[in-house]
Amino acid sequence: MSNILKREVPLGLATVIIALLFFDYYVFTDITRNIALSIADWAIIITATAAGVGVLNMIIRTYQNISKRAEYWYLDIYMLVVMVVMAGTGLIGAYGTHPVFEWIMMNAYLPIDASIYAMVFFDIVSSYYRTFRVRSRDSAILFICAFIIMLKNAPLTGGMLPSFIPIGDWMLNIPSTAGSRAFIIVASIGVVAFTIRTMLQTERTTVGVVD
Amino acid sequence: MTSIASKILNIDRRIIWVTCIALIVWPLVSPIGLPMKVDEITRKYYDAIESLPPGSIVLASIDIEAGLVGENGAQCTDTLQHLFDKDIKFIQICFYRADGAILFENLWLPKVDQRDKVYGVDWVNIGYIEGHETAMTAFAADFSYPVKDYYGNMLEGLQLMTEVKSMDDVDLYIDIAAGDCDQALRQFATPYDVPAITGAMAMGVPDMIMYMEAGIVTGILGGLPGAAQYELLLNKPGAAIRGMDALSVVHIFLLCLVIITNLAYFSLRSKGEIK
Amino acid sequence: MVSNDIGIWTGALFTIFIYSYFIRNKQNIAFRFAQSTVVGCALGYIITLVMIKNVDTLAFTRIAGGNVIYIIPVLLGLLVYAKFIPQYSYLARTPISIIVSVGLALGARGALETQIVRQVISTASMPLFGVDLITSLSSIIFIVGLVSASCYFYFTLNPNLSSKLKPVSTLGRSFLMIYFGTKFGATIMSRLTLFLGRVTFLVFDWLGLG
Amino acid sequence: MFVEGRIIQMLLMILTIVAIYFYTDAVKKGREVTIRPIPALDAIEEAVGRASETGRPVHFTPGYTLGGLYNPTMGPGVMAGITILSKVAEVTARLGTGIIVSLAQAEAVPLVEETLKVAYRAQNLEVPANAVRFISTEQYAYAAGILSILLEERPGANILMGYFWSESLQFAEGGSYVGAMQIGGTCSPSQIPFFVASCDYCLIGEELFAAKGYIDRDPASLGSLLASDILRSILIGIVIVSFLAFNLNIGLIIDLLRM
Repeated sequence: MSNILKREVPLGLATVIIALLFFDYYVFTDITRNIALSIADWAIIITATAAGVGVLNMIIRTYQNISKRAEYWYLDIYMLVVMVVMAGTGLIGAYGTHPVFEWIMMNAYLPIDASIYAMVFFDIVSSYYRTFRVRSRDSAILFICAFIIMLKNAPLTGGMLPSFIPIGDWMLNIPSTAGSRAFIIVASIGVVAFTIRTMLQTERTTVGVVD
Repeated sequence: MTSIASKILNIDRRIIWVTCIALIVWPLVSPIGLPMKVDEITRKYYDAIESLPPGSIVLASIDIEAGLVGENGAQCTDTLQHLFDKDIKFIQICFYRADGAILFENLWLPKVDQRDKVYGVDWVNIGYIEGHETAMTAFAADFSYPVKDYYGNMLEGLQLMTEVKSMDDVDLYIDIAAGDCDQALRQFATPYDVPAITGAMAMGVPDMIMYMEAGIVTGILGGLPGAAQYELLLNKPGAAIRGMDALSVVHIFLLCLVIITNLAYFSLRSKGEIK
Repeated sequence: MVSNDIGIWTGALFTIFIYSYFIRNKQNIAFRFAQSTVVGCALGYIITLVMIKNVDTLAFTRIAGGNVIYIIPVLLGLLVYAKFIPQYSYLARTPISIIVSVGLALGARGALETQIVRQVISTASMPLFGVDLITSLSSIIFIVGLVSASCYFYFTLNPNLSSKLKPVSTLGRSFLMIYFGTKFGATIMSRLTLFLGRVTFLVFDWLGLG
Repeated sequence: MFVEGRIIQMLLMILTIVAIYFYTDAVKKGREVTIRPIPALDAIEEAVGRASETGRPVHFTPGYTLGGLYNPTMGPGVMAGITILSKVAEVTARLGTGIIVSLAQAEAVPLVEETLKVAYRAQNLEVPANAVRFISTEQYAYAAGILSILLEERPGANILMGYFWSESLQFAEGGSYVGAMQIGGTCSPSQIPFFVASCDYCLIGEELFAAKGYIDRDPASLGSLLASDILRSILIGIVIVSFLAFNLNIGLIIDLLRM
């Protein structure tokens, strides 16, 4: 019994679901369309229900840190308090409308979120300074292309050297798009093959059958 | 000479960062007013909204995250204002992040003049729907899928939602979602043959141009410059035009920096000190 | 005028705390404080929005409306928690298998259409005759680039053929490098505007300069 | 009955399924396959080795998915990343290096735990405590969490394989600030340039999905590699032929593709 649940059910479900969703995309019947739509819904509901596993994983780890008095353990306690406050106020009334929730969201969460995102500016400058040295043919191409695009993009240089705008646009439209399209096409071949391997049950890790 | 070159190649990155910050703050505090030019893709974006007759229906996904306020914020307010000004009816929905809906309510809406438009008749804000692409498929086929709007009203009680049933009734799809909108285009624009315009990050423009060539997207706003050009076309100078000087100055600094490091690199390499 | 709104002060201080990450290559209490805040908020957000609100609107509302079948995905979702009981941890495989296969199948079928067939069609419709020289040259360059860059990814060519195709895949690699370079150059501006957004907030909203 | 506009796609899909099945069979029956080297995968051993020499752990993350693993665009990339994790875990178990796997998907926690358990059990070891760390399903909370891990644990190798958004560069540069050796890999077209620029080694696009076949060399994966190469050749052929046909005013092939 346990072997069936360990292997056959997950593997079989993967085959059936993938085959069904493929069939639904190419051949239209009311029955398969309805089943396909509800399976997709199911995946969302399962994921939402399972989200607590992550939360529990985090809480257990945090608890261990606190009991070990690991570095910054007091901030871990603070984190749990923030979590409780957010969860509590989020549940009162329509989502996101409680004043405390909205205040934390607008004045702490979103500014931090935005600042973390904008950290990438520092990283890209550092990566740019480190990498953009003409060491080889590849890095020369990388360097020249980035340079032309930056000349085109900066409003001032784009205005002073207008000839860089058509050159830059051409580079974006022709060789760069050719490269990106090739990348997208072959990466998609990878996705298709990966999915079919799962469907044919030769790729087992994907559905959790690792042993 | 050698020591200068090797110093240039080993500048502490914190010095570069501080220089960049100074170069951003300076033009913001005392504007320089550098010139700029309107791109074709921006003009097409403007035309797509401008050419809609009053009363047309638009599905809008103004759905950016807090981090993108600098880049796409001006696009959101300008587009929204344009829709209200042109008497176009629209439905707003978010698929990417829940804070997209919170920002729409708290940041973009307060900044625009809603004229005499009535909620539920002229526009509807559905808010955030979980499920991403899977939910998009369901929503495109049936607009009543989310059941409730952002404020908790039942959708069936809103007049606009009784007129508009599915993507078939929509005249234009607007997606301002930082450029990662291929899923939305795949679910809304392509299957229903609805023209789409997108607000992308400047970085997303090459990807979007691909969709423009394929005929899926008709107009693009690319990041802050796109918004600044859009503001020029709308004749309403706003937030976007202010930031453009800083962009120019930092770009020029970075261009000079990379030229100098490469000169230093070559001078050292010609002496055989590095390979 | 420096702002006297406590909300703006909170936002500004957190912004500075986050950027303290770049001062030294070591953990510091300011960054860790901001990180704990954001992770804590996100956890609260996951509990309320991701779990309770979604399960409520997607499942319980429907179950209450008579669509009893939606009880199944909720039960399947609960099976994932079996991982906490070692001897039953394998029960988690079934729900994971459903989630993953839905993602893979939707991904593969959509990719085949949008990212393969449609891209091939729009590549094929590039004009060659009856247009100006630059456009028709561009079309040829585009095709050469696409084909050679695809050749770069061949995995299983026999060594004989692959040494013959070497120049082609080198050319393909160059086209990929052009893509990477232009993307990098264009992204710098994008990241700069992100940071500009934060600086604008600090300079105008918080410090009240300008 | 058949959905208009997707008939050719259906034929392509069936062709791919048949090709993978056929070539898997052929490899099982003894067909020889040579695979070109993929340096990024060979480098895993080296990276883990270096980390273990300096007594520092290995950090691995399969990246971020919006929503969850069911996300059609990002899910497959993350799953491919997790298949590579089994190789990484095998090496860390063998060399006794610490491993930290940070995740942005709650439902991937059991999957990753089992993957590690199997790899460590093969060496008769227990999975190190605190190895699997779920951080957040929110993108920037996840990013901040990983930056903290990089600063506090100071990994010797930073392996980033899966699907990433803007956080790709934060992780890659964040790893370089603490002196980790970096191996990147993603199928995300918008992030691959940064991995190529910032990482020591990088898996590009399809290589991510081929990685398992390259590592395990089992018939199924090799057969699938052969089949995708065939599919690639067919697509290249279609591109060239339909481009020529279109420009010679023969609309037939494009019309066929649109069928």
